[in-house]
Amino acid sequence: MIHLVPNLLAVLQSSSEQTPEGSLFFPPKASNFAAEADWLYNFIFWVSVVAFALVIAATVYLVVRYRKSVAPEPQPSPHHSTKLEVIWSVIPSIFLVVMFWKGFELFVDYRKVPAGAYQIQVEGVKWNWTFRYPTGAESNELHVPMGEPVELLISSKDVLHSVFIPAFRVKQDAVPGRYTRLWFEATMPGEFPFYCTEYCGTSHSGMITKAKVYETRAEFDEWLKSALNPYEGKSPAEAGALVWERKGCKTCHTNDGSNLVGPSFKGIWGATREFEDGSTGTVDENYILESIQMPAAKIVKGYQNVMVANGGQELSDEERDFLVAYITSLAN
Amino acid sequence: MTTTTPDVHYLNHEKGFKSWFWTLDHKRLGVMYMWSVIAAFILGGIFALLVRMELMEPNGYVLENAALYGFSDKLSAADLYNHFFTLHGAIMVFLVIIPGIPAALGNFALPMMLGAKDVAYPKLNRFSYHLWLTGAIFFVMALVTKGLDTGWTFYAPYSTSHSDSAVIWATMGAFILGFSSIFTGLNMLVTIHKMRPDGMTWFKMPLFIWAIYATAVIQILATPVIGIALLMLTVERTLGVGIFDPALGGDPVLFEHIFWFYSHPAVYVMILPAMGVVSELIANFSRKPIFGYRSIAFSSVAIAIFSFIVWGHHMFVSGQSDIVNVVFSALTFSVAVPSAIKVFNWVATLYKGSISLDTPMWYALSVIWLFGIGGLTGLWLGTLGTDIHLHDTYFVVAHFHFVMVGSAIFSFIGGIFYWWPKMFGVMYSEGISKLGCAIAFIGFNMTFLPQFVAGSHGMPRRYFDYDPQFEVYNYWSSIGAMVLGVGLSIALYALVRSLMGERKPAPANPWGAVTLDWQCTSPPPPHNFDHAPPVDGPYDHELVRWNDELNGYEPVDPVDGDPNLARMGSAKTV
Amino acid sequence: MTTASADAHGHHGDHGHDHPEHLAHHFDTLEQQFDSCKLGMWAFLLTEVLFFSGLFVAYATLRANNPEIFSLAASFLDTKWGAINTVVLLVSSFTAAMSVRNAQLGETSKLKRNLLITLVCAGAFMCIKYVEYSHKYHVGLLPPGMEHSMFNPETPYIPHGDHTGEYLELQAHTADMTPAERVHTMTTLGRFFGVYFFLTGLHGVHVLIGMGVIGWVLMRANRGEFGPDNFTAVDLVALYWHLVDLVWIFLFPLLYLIH
Amino acid sequence: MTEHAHDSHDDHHGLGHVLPVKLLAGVLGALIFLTLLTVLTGTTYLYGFDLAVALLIATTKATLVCVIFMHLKWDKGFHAFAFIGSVLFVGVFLAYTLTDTKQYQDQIRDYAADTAIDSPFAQPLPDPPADHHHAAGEEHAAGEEHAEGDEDNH
Repeated sequence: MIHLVPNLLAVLQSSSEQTPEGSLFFPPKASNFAAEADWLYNFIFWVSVVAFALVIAATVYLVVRYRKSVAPEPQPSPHHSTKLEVIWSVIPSIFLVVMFWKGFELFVDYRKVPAGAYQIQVEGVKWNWTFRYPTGAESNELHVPMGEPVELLISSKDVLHSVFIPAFRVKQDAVPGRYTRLWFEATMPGEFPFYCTEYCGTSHSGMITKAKVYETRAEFDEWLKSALNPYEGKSPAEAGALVWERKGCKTCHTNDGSNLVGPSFKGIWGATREFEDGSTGTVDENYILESIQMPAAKIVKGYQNVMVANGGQELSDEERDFLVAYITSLAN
Repeated sequence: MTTTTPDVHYLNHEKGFKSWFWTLDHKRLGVMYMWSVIAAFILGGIFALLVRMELMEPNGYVLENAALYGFSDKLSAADLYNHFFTLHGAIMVFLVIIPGIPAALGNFALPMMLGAKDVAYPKLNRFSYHLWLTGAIFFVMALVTKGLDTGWTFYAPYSTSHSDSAVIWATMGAFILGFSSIFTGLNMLVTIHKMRPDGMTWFKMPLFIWAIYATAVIQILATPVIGIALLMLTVERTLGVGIFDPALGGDPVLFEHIFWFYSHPAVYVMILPAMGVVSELIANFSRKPIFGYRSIAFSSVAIAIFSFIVWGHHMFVSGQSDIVNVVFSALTFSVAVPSAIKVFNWVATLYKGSISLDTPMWYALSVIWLFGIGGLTGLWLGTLGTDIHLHDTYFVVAHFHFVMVGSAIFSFIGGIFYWWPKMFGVMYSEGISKLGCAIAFIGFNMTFLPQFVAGSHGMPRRYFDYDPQFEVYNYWSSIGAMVLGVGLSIALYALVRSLMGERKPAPANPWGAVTLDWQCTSPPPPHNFDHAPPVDGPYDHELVRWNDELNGYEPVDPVDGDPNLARMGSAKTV
Repeated sequence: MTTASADAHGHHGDHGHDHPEHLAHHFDTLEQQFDSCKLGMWAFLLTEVLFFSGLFVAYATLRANNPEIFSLAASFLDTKWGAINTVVLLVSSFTAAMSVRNAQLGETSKLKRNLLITLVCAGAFMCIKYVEYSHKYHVGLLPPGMEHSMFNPETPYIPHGDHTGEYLELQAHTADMTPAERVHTMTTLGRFFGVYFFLTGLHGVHVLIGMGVIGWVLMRANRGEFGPDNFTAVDLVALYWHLVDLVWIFLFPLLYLIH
Repeated sequence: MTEHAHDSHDDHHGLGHVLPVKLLAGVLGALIFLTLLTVLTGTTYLYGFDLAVALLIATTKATLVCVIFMHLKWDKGFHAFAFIGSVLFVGVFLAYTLTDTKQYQDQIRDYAADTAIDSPFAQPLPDPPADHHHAAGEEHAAGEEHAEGDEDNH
């Protein structure tokens, strides 16, 4: 509320094009599609504004002009006019054809993946994204080089999700049981929000990540190399923190004591838990491993079992151990 | 023209709960539908306000507190939010907007507009209403058992295999409501076909009847498909037939096809009757025949037919194939033309009219504005290139609220104000009613205009928490929602107040309208007419004139000296 | 209709006094009432057509994309029972049409006999369906989500004892396939049986509902309610029953006779 | 009552048309014949036209039922128009959905091929247990990872 006025000013100020904040209507134009999509948006916008203004102006004028407050009597006037009706059917139709055609052309661009595009596999799972690169590297944020066509091969492990990067003006549903794809060429370095736009349950709005664009291929390659073995040179607890962050644990289990969909990891090590069936148990290594592999086995009182077995992800034995180490490190 | 209420009318000729619950009278059923729909609207509205309050700030705390204070010990605040927006959508769609105009106002006014004693199947009509009640009970059961968190669209496989909520209560509720809607449509269709009075040919029907006819066609042909879609979903969830769930070899996109084959035409079940109401209001409050009668009538039917071949525009990014996307986009634009024609005709009707700005006309004029925005913003969503960015964002949310609420609900309320004197034989306070309309109009625009901008900036729909960059839009939107709530409450107050205390009796024809529904007493006698009065044209306003002494309208040529019954059309033909 | 209702005014004078016995108060003539009922019934039949269409779409998409697996699936259905059931339904449709004639001519005893035959045929149809269903249950040819289904992707059911025929056939058929082909075959077959049970089951529910209303009409016929002026109920029930027959006319070749 | 009494002895006047028994019986005969024919054509190989032939016969049968049994020939034209209209709508529904699903089957098959290994059907189907009273549970679990005892079979 307090930030309202500055926020509003910021939006208005940034109405000039091509700033990282975006314009009045749009986020920044960060991909090859943005300029054309925004142009088409503005075209429809101005056509609509003119049409709308005409209709409203006519309505207001006629209402004011022909208003009768008492004893209204009808006046002779035409019931129809074929000429007029043809005119106001044909002229909008012409604009509609133009809109369809421009939209169709842009759509063809959206779907025509250039040969040799850099392919990244995207997998959605409640409520986390995983990106797999041709080198075998994996990440939870999308990393792409600028100025190169990138193709996303999208799939889902459970329910419908949708890849949406507003700054790139791209969107495609992730459908379980099949692949879908989209492509883009980033044109601006920086970090841009990456949303899930197909409703997918409890933490739908938490299924957010970033699309990080590197200005040069060299920077991107460097990141790729580091991503290949993310646990190298880290202590088990540090590596566990990375697992927690990357494998989607953090969507439901915080590390600060606040409880989301699942209990927080903070301070549970060694604690006694009360379960839904009335029994109790102590949080130890076996308990954690069991909870990862068979979440349904013991449900902490007050929670629902929404977790997929093995966290919905392929956690290696090593990663599970890291996670145990991380939870141990979060003991009080 | 008498302004005294008749001694015996449909409201008082029988008394007691049973006489209402088991009534066969279309007027009583219409009135009961109306109050039931209003009740459901209030429930859905409360959910809407809770959703908007939660969204006022990026990490809202309203529902967190609700969860904290034991409103629910099981669900997290995010779940609670998901339940609320789902129930808001499902209730508003299935319990409010779809039955709103066709079942409530259609039931009340349509047989009278035809000069008929009742609809073709009074028992089926009552059965429809009882089905509506049963469907409503199913929704309430969903609400009180495990809630519903699938979104009103019930997309598979979330609804079939993942959601832990009361999906089956809700799908079965919607299934039953579907049949309620089918039977209403069937009844209206047969009534219009078989029970028109002498002289009322197809092109002499009031446009409201044309609109209800087009709606009935959709209800009969499309609604069974949602029935089967929901039944398939229910069976998939219980027995696992493997049609939709990919884990069993099914195809979730197939569900979207079957779902939208109904649910797109359903949008026209909502908007076509609304357009019919607006056509009536504009013509009668301009005291003029509507401009371009035939093109409005034909455009209703054209919209009904086209509505069946455009459903794929809900699925442009769903994984639907490119070729089908292109075809659906092209066909979608074909619906835009008849919709635009209607708006132009309404505006042209005002020309050289004698416009009286009574409350119903305020609503009709609001609808021109709101439907203008709602219709035009559809263009971005029908255009392939721009829909990709805007799909499933707040842009879509704002767009369909402009159409479904701004146009359909505002028309519904306008229709209620229009027929209210006929329904209950009382006049409401014009001042309070207009105040309500104005506040609701302002509140509505405040709520949904900012959402367009939030959407084009990329705010996804159905989000519990959101990126702080969207705060400004959501803040104003939430304030607007409260203003809208206040406006609608004032409108309801104006109506309820007219029934309380000192009632101001309504004349038989307070608006000087010339459709047959205004040619009997207010409220109408139990069987409307002994015989259908002969009619000529629907908007022959010269048959009724203003009388200063009465301070009201009177028929130029009353039948048998009855000051309530104008000799419609027969003035010329007999 | 216009002239008819004008006549009616002339004949009947005041509303509610000279009305024919079977004419509801809100109609002017029997003809108007009968036409309204017929139109309403046809409108209802349209909703039935569209109601089934969702399942036909599910069937058609599955079949069009996997024709070879459908041939395999059809070989597990018994053409003999399917054909017998088709004939049974056709006969019942014939007797339903005959009942309308009987009612129109006021032949009450023949009407009762024909309605009874229709009812018996419907019962026979359901009995045959029961035989088919129970066989499929025992051999595990069920929708994939069911526990007792050999297509269940979590825990496939393996039939034993006397019920292994179909399973062994499938085992032999899929033995030389690649894993991907075999998975595809098995999941698609599962979905086929999902669609099969759904379509025939929904049709069966319609048969049961039909039996209910035919029984009700039979009771009314027994009371001698029908005659030349009042055969609407028989006519409408017959229309419904023909639609049930129509659906089966398509289901039989589509499910049992596919290559 | 009296004013309608004259209707019943004229087949083409009054509330409905009375069908002669011969016509109804003839239609039944034709329907049964077509059923036998479709069984015959259904069990022989017709060079890829099997479906077309089966649908043609079914449509003929359906037409007979509609036109004669359901009185459409003598009924109001509007009923036939509406019925045919609804079938056309089903046609539109089918045509779009079929076109669409056919286009994306490759994406489904690719994905299925990549993930086939997770399915119990990736392995050849195991032999049925010789004696179900004893070995059912063990044999049952052979082809799958989830080693859950399945004692539910009978």
